[in-house]
Amino acid sequence: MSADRTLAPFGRRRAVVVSERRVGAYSILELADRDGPAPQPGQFYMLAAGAGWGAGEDERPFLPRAFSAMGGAGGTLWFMLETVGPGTRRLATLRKGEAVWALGPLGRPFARPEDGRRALLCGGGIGLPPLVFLSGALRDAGLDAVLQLGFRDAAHAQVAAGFAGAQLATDDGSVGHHGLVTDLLAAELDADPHAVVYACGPPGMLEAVRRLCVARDVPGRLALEAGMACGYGACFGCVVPLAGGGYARVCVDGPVMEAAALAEIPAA
Amino acid sequence: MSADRTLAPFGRRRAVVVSERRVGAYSILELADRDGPAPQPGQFYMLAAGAGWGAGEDERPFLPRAFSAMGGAGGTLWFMLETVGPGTRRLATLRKGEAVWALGPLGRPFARPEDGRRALLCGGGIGLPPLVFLSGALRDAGLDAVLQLGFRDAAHAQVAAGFAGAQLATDDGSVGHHGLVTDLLAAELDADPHAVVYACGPPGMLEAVRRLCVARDVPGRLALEAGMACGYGACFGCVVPLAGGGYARVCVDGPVMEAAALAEIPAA
Amino acid sequence: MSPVAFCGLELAHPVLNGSGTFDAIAARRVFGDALLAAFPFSAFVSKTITLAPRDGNPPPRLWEAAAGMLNSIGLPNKGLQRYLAEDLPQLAQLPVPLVTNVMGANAAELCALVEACDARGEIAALELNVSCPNVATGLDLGADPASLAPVLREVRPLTRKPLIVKLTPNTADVARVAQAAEAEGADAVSLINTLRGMAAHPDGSGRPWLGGGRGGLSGPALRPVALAQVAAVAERVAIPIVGMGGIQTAAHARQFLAAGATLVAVGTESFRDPTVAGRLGLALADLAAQSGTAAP
Amino acid sequence: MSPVAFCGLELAHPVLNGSGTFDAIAARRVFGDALLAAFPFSAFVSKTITLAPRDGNPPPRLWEAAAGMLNSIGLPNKGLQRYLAEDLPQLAQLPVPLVTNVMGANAAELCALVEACDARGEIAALELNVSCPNVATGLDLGADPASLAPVLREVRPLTRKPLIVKLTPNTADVARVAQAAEAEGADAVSLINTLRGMAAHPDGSGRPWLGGGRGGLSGPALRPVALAQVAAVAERVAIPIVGMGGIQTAAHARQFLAAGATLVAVGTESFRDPTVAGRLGLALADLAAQSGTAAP
Ligand SMILES: Cc1cc2nc3c(=O)[nH]c(=O)nc-3n(C[C@H](O)[C@H](O)[C@H](O)COP(=O)(O)OP(=O)(O)OC[C@H]3O[C@@H](n4cnc5c(N)ncnc54)[C@H](O)[C@@H]3O)c2cc1C
Ligand SMILES: Cc1cc2nc3c(=O)[nH]c(=O)nc-3n(C[C@H](O)[C@H](O)[C@H](O)COP(=O)(O)OP(=O)(O)OC[C@H]3O[C@@H](n4cnc5c(N)ncnc54)[C@H](O)[C@@H]3O)c2cc1C
Ligand SMILES: Cc1cc2nc3c(=O)[nH]c(=O)nc-3n(C[C@H](O)[C@H](O)[C@H](O)COP(=O)(O)O)c2cc1C
Ligand SMILES: Cc1cc2nc3c(=O)[nH]c(=O)nc-3n(C[C@H](O)[C@H](O)[C@H](O)COP(=O)(O)O)c2cc1C
Ligand code: FES
Ligand code: FES
Repeated sequence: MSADRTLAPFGRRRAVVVSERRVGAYSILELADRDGPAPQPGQFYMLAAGAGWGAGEDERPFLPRAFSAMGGAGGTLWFMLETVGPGTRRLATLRKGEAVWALGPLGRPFARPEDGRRALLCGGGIGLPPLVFLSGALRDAGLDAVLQLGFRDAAHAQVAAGFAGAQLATDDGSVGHHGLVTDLLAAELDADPHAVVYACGPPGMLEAVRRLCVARDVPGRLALEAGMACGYGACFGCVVPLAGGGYARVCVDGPVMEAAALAEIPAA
Repeated sequence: MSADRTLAPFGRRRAVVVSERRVGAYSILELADRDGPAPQPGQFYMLAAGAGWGAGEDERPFLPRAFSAMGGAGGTLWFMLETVGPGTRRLATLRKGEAVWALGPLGRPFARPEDGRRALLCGGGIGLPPLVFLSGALRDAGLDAVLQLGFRDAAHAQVAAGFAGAQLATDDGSVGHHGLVTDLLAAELDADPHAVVYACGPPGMLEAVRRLCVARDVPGRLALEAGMACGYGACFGCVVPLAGGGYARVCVDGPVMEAAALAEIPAA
Repeated sequence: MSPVAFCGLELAHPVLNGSGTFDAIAARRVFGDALLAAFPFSAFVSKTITLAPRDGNPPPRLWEAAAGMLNSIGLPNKGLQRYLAEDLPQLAQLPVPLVTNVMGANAAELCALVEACDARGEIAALELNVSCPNVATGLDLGADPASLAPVLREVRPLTRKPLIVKLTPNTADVARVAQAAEAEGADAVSLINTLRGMAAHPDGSGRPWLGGGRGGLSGPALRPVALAQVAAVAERVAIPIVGMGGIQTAAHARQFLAAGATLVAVGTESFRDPTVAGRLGLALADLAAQSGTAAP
Repeated sequence: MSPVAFCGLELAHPVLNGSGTFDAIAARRVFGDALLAAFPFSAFVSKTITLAPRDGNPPPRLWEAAAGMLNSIGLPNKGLQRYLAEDLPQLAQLPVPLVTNVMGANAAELCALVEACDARGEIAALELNVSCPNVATGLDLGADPASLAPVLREVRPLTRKPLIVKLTPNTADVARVAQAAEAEGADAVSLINTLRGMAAHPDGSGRPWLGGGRGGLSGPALRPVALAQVAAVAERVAIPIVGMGGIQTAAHARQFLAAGATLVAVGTESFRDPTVAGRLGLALADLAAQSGTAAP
């Protein structure tokens, strides 16, 4: 893994669905992307179904949708989707052999841990994919990582069964710690502050992580989300406010941003 | 069969695809429409796929599409489709068990032959469905009918194999008479002018039939087509010019119109 | 059902039809009296009526667009006299109040139309179409407050029935026009009418597809434009607003009500689903009663 | 490839980007030099530049609409000085001519922008944005010939580079505004910019979704409106037209060319497919050469 982004080929490609399966509340989508380079943890793709894109509620989806790579190697890409609207609904009904338009890999990946710091990976719900990808890459690089995952309930937590050794938290206490995944993070930082935090999840959770990192002066790398039209810096639509004023585009300046660089993360 | 229209239930219904099969250049679509009344020959339905309507070329189809009943009894409806654009393309890819929105039966059906006149049924290409329906209804009523069908070529004519006794013509001479189906009609009228003509087909063919009928003073009933938005008289979009000036709405004043009432039929 | 008050009328729910998008007389031929039993709209708005009869535009009159359609119907109608003589008795059989929509090429024509309609008890309210994009006169009148105001000044005194002015969206600042309508005594405004649009013939010749040349865009494609115009007008006038443009669902209708409309109208979506407005009405009736969006 | 002549520039094909819909500098970070090897546009139009730097509007800035989208970006940019100092050297590396789009709140600002750009050889042509719906000044200026003309009269003499005026579609008669631009010496006009629109928050509260309140509608939803406006302008001016609004395919582009445009621009469709404009350019290059749509 490196801190530089892997460049995207110029142009969207027709990838093919290898498999699509449901795990609890989520779908796992496996795509054959033979001509594309392997992504790095933190990078994402803009995806759209090859057919039937545009006939959902309110005559949508029209634009492609952003999804973090959950893994990628040897011409295969993995994604994890939560169905929340017409775009994810369409993608979650794709069948083996059907086509998907893919543009990517996009965005700046996670930078490596520095100064021998311990990597704390803290994910909430659908924020899991880039962290799972990262934890594998760190392991491959011979580095240690703590993986902490928070979910709404057991149905959502089911997907975590695949990731041995992860610390779990659920809002309803049905699995693991009863409470927020950021409680787990605070506990790890209490135990040993010589760490670097990697986080992805809903805005409220990321804001909590950002505050923790800033308050304790620990480096934090947050993989952000924002509504996107293009994913490659063209539309200026996907901005987050910066600590120093002004905005950054999540798609080209992120999605991974340093906690210290960010102002309060706006609620969705 | 009667000259009065069968009323449509107020509201579109979810019909279910019983079967969909290709015959040469056309598709035959069979729908279960349990709650709908049986249509009469000449009546039509507005159809739209229950899902995936709106994601074809140019982000269409948006409006439902008009299709003549090719038959209807006991809660089952038959249609024959030619794929010419996004609406027919979507309908032709429906699978058994999928839903179709159906509004109908709509429009004024064919009136019975009067004065003991012989019924000459003359259809071009996709104009076939209402005539096939009519020929069966006449037979059931103990009346004789001559069925003449014209097609572009053998691939299109293939569908006529199901209708025993039909006279055929093809543009390329590959099946039946080499030339226009209206040649066959003129020959029948030469042989015995005490007839009533029922016709459906492309505008040029209908215009030729209209002229034949008017010139020979033979009653002619033409099932017209026109671009439609609603099918029930709401939009005033589907008009044809009348002999006496002004326009009639094809969906409520037709689709079956008397040849003598019409001005020149405009090319598509 | 909870009645909604609108310009002195008591309506069962807040959903009308857009003028020219539902022909109750034709629909009764097609659906029979089932139409009356489940009439979808809380008031029926007639197609635009003109002084003289009009054949309308030559076909083709329709073009399907992305998430919408263009029409170039050209206001076909029987003319005032035959409308009053033939259609009114039939429309009086509808279970809801009747709004008659009229258009005149100038003030004199509009005055004649309004006077004649004022005399008829079957008509509950009048809507002035100063916004139709298919006919040059309608466009010019409603695009500019300075040309609309003097016309309304002549027309307004001729009737005590509620007078709704249907605004054109093809203007730089629709709220200014709405303010002029309010100042000249309009009881309500309705918007939006169709956006001026054009479709090229698919044969690639470059000539227009529609027989009338240009047409009017309607349907979901223009819903964001409609919502913005309704919100802009609501910020500047106190009279009630009939909001329309691309409404398909109760959620859409609620957005228009929240933006300041008292009533909404469904046009194009009725072509796809003729009973949709009735379902929206049912869904919205309680909401309207609770939230007090109803105007005096 | 067959060059297309436009205001003295020789372009490889007739397809540009719409201002603000492609950031060549960001795209090079994402795609690397592959971008330069297959640059999709025959000239590159910058995002709108203003005199002072602008942060742009608070998020959310995007809303997906039926067959289109609303944006409320708010013209974020570095301001003139940093654009000239930092961006121009990078944009000069593009394999195509550069059009710089500028907006000023008044004539004085526009004059300063145009004078500064005139001095820079990297800039091949200027586009004046008098049409942005997100900023009050841009709207007022371009909606009315009477306010546009005096501004152009001041600005025009300040540069000999081709001057394109980007018109606002939010006006009653865009052709009148185009005529005013022609009369005041514009070398070309471009249209359409986005239509004013609004989206309600999905939480049902009635507040607007977009951080900036109102937004601008773009994409296929408005293509019929764009085509009608291009055709209306082409009937009334002799200067070349850059037509845009919802173009997705070569067939769409041809419709704009047939309606009277010399060039076309792709905006929103590039978000869905970043290389689409290059494919359209390839498909249209021969057509443009043959049909002589190229203007002198
Ligand atoms: C870098 C990045 C990585 C991501 N990774 C993942 C991932 O790995 N897995 C995953 O499941 N998701 C991921 N997402 C989120 C995903 O892109 C969105 O959930 C997706 O866009 C939803 O599309 P939809 O059509 O299903 O839902 P939408 O209808 O688009 O609704 C999603 C949200 O958008 C808002 N919204 C609703 N309607 C509109 C509208 N008309 N216009 C604009 N916004 C609207 C609402 O807040 C709604 O909750 C990622 C996003 C980013 C930016
Ligand atoms: C009463 C009646 C009965 C009919 N019965 C049958 C039948 O039994 N079987 C059958 O196959 N067909 C029948 N039709 C014709 C059928 O309705 C049309 O072929 C259908 O609407 C095509 O839809 P589409 O989306 O596939 O093609 P479209 O894309 O709609 O193209 C069809 C034609 O419409 C025009 N067109 C193209 N683009 C547009 C546009 N954007 N807007 C408007 N027009 C456009 C062109 O002339 C084109 O050739 C009938 C029509 C009527 C009115
Ligand atoms: C086919 C058609 C015909 C119309 N005719 C009229 C009319 O006669 N008078 C009028 O004021 N508006 C007319 N309109 C405009 C509608 O009443 C309505 O303002 C517009 O279509 C926007 O609403 P919608 O998107 O729900 O259709 C017509 C619209 C359509 C689509
Ligand atoms: C996200 C976005 C940003 C835009 N920014 C600008 C801008 O800065 N200056 C400008 O003149 N037009 C701007 N436009 C308008 C486009 O250049 C174009 O006129 C419009 O989007 C219509 O074309 P389309 O439908 O192909 O997108 C913007 C459009 C979009 C969608
Ligand atoms: S999504 Fe378009 S700039 Fe980021
Ligand atoms: S299709 Fe609407 S009136 Fe005939």
